[in-house]
Amino acid sequence: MPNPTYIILILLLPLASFLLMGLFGRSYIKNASGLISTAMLFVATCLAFYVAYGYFFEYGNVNGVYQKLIPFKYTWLEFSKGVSIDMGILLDPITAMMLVVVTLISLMVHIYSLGYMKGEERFATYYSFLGLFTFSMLGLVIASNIFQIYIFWELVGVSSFLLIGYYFEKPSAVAACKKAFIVTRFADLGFLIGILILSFYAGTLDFNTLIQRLTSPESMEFKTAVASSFLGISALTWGMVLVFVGGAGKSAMFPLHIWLPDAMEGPTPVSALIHAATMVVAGVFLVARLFPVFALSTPDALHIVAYVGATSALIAAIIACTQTDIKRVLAFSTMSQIGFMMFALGVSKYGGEEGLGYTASMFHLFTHALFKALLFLGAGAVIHFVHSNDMNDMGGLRKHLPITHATFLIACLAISGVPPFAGFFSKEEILLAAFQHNPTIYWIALLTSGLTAFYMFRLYFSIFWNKEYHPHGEHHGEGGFAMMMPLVLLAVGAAAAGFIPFGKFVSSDGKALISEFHLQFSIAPVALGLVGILTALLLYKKQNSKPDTIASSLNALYKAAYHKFYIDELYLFITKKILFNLVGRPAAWFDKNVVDGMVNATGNSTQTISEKIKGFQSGKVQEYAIYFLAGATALAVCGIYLWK
Amino acid sequence: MNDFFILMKPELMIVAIIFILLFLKLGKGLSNNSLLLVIQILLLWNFASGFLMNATGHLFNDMYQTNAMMSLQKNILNGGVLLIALIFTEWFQKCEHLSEFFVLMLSALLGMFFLISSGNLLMFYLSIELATIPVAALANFHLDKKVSSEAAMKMILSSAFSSGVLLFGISLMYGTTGTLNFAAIPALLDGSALQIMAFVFLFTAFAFKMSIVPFHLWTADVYEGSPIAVTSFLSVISKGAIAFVFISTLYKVFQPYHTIWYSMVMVLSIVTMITGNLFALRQQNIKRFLAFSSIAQVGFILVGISSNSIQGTTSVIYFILIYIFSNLAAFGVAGLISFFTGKERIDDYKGLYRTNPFLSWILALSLFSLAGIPPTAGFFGKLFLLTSGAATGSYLFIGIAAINMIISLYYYLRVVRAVFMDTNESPVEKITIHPMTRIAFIFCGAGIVLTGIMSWLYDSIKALVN
Amino acid sequence: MSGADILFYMLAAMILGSGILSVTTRHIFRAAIFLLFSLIGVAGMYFWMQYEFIAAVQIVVYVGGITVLIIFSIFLTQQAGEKLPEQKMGRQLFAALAAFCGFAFIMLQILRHSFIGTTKTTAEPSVVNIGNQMLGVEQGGYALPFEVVSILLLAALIGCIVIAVRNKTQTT
Amino acid sequence: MMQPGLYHILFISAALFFIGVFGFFTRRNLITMLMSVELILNSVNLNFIAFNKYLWADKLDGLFFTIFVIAIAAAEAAIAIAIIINLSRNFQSIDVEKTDEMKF
Amino acid sequence: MNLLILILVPIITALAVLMMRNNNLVRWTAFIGSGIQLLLSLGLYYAFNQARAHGETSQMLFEQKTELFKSWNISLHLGVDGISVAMILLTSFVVVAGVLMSWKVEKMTKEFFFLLILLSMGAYGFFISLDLFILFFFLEVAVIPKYLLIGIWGSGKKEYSANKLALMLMGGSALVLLGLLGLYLSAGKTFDLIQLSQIQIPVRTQMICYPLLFVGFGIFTALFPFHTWVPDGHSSAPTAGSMFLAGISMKLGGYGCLRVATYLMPEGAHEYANIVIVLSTIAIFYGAFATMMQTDLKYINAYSSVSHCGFVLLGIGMLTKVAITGAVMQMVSHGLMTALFFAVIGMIYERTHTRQVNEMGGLLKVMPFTITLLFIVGFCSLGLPGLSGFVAEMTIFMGAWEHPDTFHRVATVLACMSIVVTAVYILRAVGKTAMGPLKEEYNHLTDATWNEKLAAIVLMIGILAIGLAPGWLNQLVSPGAEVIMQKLK
Repeated sequence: MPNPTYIILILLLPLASFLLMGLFGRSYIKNASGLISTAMLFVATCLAFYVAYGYFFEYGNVNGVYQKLIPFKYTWLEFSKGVSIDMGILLDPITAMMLVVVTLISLMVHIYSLGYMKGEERFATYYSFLGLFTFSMLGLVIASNIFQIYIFWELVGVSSFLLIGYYFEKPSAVAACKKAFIVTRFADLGFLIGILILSFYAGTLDFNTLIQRLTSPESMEFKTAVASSFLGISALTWGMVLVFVGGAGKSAMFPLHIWLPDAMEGPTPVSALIHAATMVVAGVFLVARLFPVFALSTPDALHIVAYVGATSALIAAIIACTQTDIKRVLAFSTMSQIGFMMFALGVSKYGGEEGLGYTASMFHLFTHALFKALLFLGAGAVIHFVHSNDMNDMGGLRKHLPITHATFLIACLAISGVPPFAGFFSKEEILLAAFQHNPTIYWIALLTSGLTAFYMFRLYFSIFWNKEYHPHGEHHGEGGFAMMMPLVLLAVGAAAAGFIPFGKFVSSDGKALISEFHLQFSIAPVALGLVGILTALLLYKKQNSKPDTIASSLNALYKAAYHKFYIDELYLFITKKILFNLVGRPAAWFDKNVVDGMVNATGNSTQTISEKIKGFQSGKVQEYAIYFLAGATALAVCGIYLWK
Repeated sequence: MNDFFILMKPELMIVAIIFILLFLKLGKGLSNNSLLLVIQILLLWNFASGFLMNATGHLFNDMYQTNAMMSLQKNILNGGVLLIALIFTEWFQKCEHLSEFFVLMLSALLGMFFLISSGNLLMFYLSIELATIPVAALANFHLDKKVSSEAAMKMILSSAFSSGVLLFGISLMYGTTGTLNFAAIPALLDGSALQIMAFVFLFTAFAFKMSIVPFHLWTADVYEGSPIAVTSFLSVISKGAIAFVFISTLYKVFQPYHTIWYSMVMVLSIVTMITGNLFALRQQNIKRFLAFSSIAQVGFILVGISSNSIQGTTSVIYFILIYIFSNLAAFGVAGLISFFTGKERIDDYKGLYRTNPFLSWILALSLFSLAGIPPTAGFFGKLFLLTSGAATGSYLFIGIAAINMIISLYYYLRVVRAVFMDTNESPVEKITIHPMTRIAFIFCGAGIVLTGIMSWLYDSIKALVN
Repeated sequence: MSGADILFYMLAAMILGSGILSVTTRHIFRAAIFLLFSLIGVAGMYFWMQYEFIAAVQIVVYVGGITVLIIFSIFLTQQAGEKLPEQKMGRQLFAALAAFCGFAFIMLQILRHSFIGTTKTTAEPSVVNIGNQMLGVEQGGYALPFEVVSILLLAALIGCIVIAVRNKTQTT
Repeated sequence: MMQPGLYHILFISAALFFIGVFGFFTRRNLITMLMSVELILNSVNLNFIAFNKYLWADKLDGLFFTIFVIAIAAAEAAIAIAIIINLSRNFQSIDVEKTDEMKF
Repeated sequence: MNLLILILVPIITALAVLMMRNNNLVRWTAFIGSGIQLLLSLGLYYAFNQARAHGETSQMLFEQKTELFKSWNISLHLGVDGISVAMILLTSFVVVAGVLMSWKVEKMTKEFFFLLILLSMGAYGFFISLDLFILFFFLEVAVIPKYLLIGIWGSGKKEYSANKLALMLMGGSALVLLGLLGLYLSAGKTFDLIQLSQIQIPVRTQMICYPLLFVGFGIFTALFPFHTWVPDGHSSAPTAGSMFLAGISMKLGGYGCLRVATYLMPEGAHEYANIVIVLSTIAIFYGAFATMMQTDLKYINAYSSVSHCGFVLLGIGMLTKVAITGAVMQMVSHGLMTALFFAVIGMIYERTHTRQVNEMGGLLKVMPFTITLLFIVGFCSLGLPGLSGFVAEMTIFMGAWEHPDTFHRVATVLACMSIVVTAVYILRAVGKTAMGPLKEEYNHLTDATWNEKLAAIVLMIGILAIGLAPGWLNQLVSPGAEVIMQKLK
């Protein structure tokens, strides 16, 4: 069994970093804060590698099956017998992998930020937020309990909020962070209700027990969960779909993706860490975590996952082709790639060869983390240099930023699926899985991968080739060792990671999956990728008017894509017009005028009555006597005839 | 003969004081200040002696009867009069006819004592007059003030009319039963219409004296116009005494008519509370305001009376005890301010707290007690009244009472608001409080706070009630 | 119809007639005089019922005391010969109606009531009896009310003195 | 006409009572109002004596009551007149309609 | 442990405050008094746990009974179970913080602290009394201090608000009174909670008294549609006043609904549960939407209190052990959170002299400590894990979900949805206040002073203690909820 202390330490080190920087960073260790955080995270990364190594090579594999180990568990909040929120560690292949990915990318970002964020006023705060995020993300991946994952899920959301809003004086950043939080929160609502449904039927919140109960057709829990239905759909399916809604929100799946492009208002390294490599794949991770239930009990829900993933992949790719903000292009590309991972899971089956999609998805998650982080960090270097996000302000930077250029190119090749870079291997597996199980999705995926190659190289050429760059103002250089080192390291990863025999370690049922390499199958996607690259080369290598011509010839489509298919506007309409004006305002009005009005009216009418009856007390003693006699007579009459 | 002295001790004490005062008046050697001191000492002596040697018995062929409960009631009134003598020290010191004032007041008190002890309709009538006529004279003690003479006129004429009706009732009661003796009446009540009418006429006399709506109309005018010492006597002592008698008359003498008077009391209670509250809402003059508030309080007393139980009697006595403290404190503060500055409007009280914190606290405490808010004793008093009333089972009635508590809170808070929250360019200036007054206020304040908390008090009152 | 009956009806007419006149005439002095007649009528009624003592008291106290007091006060407060201000017609009608209804109601109750009464006639309203009982403390004695009334009269006296006899300094 | 008896006297007294009430309601002069009150009290006295004579002749309760009522009436009248005289000094009038300084 | 000391310490403190000569002494006396009370409360918690650990199984611990009004069968019956201990802890935290937040009160300082301590006395007494009469006494004791605190030291339309608050609360207590009288008269003439709980109260009585008591107490805890005193009262009150109002006073109602109405009248509770759920769901949702439209920070928090207190009532209405536990947790959590929120608003207002969110912006730059607190309470309010709000709300949801029928499900889902709306308004408020460009005139604002920091830290300790390790609170509360549930079944 693994030593839980190490895993807990992996978690606690970033947390300590957060607390240290948050409490004292501002005043005491302002300048050293970056280094201290980085050092702490370095230790955590080493531990993560150690744990992963231990799991994969020493104790994880028992009789050829990777076990789901729970080395640590603490009852955090007990609702009733069996139903409790536990803080625990669930160690399985994807956890081990995610530990490595998260710590590694986070470490890279920490190092990179030493250069990138240098001189910021709230430098320590930045590092404390990074620490918080890393902590939450790690907590999320090791969660052994569905509520635990929800807790860290929320924490991840809030650290994302804090980091997007890091430049809090920029109104656009404020709007973006609010949007990100609220949209994901909305999705989390689904997740929460999903959890409630699952926990109600499974009678537990513990992942292992929950999966076991909900996948074995004989169990009571399974039977009731399938038997009870709402709107003709079984409760279990509802639960899984709602859980997936949560995942879709975090992973920016269509139509909950609208927060992701705006989230690029945060510092670029943050985008690399959160909005490319780690947090946004949480949704994929969640689906993977519950994959047995999806695959065995609720295939309908899994279909939804597949189609949502495919749609997102395609739409994001189309939009990415039209954007001019380099970070937004990358953001949409992220969305598109996560769509790949999602539908890969969606088309997968449980166990054995059929589970290829699962492995592929995880593999792509892994490689994507490397090359997408690399892309973002590269873009960061570019932005650092140019002081602009807009492609039109760039061009011809290859001479000024050679290392960035090289690493960026590697990343682009990787994402485009050009062999032998990492993306090629993972994407190939995904396409294969799709091809085997769902041809529709396969064709969409194929198209998307071509588009991917196109927009990535559009980006690449626009930045590094196209026109000549004339630096104005002082020359920054590439940003020093701190910024270059992560680029290089990640580039190495992006280039080489594809050779890892991933299926041996990560598979849907824990047994090793040896995926064969089909040369003939790869021809189509690679060729399509190359076509995409070539098109980009033709259009963007040199500054010319061809792109504009094409854009104007595709007028409506281009415009729609450029405006992200007006989904933002739709949301705005729903929130502003419907929620604010049709619900919020009437509610406030109702409160002020009706509910409050009733209270005031009670008071006022009392006053009015009191004013009306004042004549009763006329000050004239004779009238008093009349009232007296009237009262006496009335009492007498009542006494005699009524009350006797 | 010994019996005579022991049983009639309270009355004899009062008579003795009246005569001492008359002799002192003859001597003409005393200044107002020292005379007042003598009076205060005498009243204190009177009050203290009220605790001693109380016996049960009856005299003069049942015309006079007394027991422990009655002695207690009398002593409560004694205490009230003592407090009045203390609170209005400065006013009394300036009073032109001090000894006459006290002679009249004490004879009224004597009337109340006889009223409490009366065992006979004749005694009842006589003592009710004795308790009223001198007070009418007292109401006129601000001889050159229009309002004062108007108040006295309204009081004497209204009460003459009321006693006319009362007498008509008594005469019919006599005609139908042939006796004036309370002890004999219950057996002779036959429920004939004429007799019920006689009873109703009798009832109106109580209603008039207690200011139950619609027999209350004289109250506010008289309270406003009278000198404030008289107002407080009227509103506290007089009302208390009548309430005591009312409850024992209804419970003992007219028990056979229980169903009739229960309905009457219930209806009148509701009307009284509502009217009192609605009128109090819009008053500006503090005395008039307190007058209407005390009308509303009567409504609550009626709730207790309606219960027809020992708990009801006890609660009424307990409430009156608290009511004496609270109302006297309120009237005391109002009187002090009116005496020194002539200000009687609630608006004039704005910013009072800045200049006179002590008076403000006393006023607030008394108003909270009147409103029935803990930790003041008024809370317990009111609650027990309601609880005993609720025991009859008419929740609607109690519900209306509860609603009225809220309305009354509103206007009591109005005064509190003026005192504590509002500001005023020319607030009431700082008033130097006479030590006697201060003692009385502190005593009232302590009474307001402690009467409720010293819970055995209620139980010991209950032990005395039979 | 016997002489006593005739006397009764004459007395009744005198009481009610002068009573009505007393409350309706607009000359205040005449009103006092009519009141006087009405009171004398009541005294006559007492005589008629053979309650001579009480009739005497009625004459002495009312006729000799209260009416005189009232007449004096009229002189003190009223310019002679001035007519009384007239009450609003509405009020008059209303009061008349109310009084009549009240009267009718009470008479209705009285007439429908059968009084029981006692047959024993032991007490003679003679002066001796009255005197004995008035100051007696035993059965049937009225010493206590007597004392109470005396205190009341004392208080009234003092009150009157204070109110009516006010210092010159105060009157301006 | 019948033999005059209890009911006749009660009739007279009730009528006298309401004559007094009528006077009390309508007379604007305070002294005349007081006179009305006297009428009311007399009606009551008549009642007492009648009851005593015709119903409860075994004791003299009614008679004594009447005596005391007369005494009280005297005291009441005295005080009332004193008050009215004082009031007339303050108001220069004894019109009841004018003495409504305090109302509402 | 003698529970009487919990009432005596505030009384002594209040009297001592009145004795003090200068303002500084007054402050320190109040602070020390409330501090002692805090220690006592912690001691009570410790002693309670010790006793439970030693196998004390009786429902109420540290019981004591002194007869007061013998003829009414009223006695000073004190005792605590886990729920009361939790509420007492809450009260003592809020009181200390409130006293600290009032350090700068210059106007009638002595009276201010006197009233504060008196108010806290009412709350302590309320939570420990087991006799309904005494409970009612303490409930009402707390009304007038609130009135005066708002009326004298408040701001805005303070007199109107103070009046409204006092009258509506008195209205509530009038209903409570009627309900209590009904119970008293139909169930053996006793006010004793324990005795009453052992008697089978006639169903007809329950049908009448349950709504009376529930609505009566509900008014205190902002039951829709009797919540309108909340926004006005809270917004007009001085900082400590708002803290006490929202932090303590509103909890009196929730506690009453649970301990008196629901516990004593199970049939009534079952009968009216659906209405309670409907009303509280409306309160949750409607409060949240009404909050969205507010621009005054205090109104925002006040309306959000309506929404959050709706959760308390929802939890009670759900009638499951977990939901009731959650309701109590929500009371504690909301008390701490909202007190801190008001404290922060007070700090901001004291410096910017405005509470309109539109007039602020970028304050994070000049007052990082304060604004960080604002962020934290905001997050707590929207139910961020690690802070108390999350734990409480999730417990309520879990409890509410135990009913499998559609009605309860819909109510629960609607309640869940409010967390999104909450996020919207909280972020809007926080975003407008703390973020965005800083205004010129706010350039020179200073951050929190020591007393404000200390107050915030005290409350933060509470929030974090629940948020990070809710187990202790759960263990404290859920046996109490279990007892209530046993009666309800």
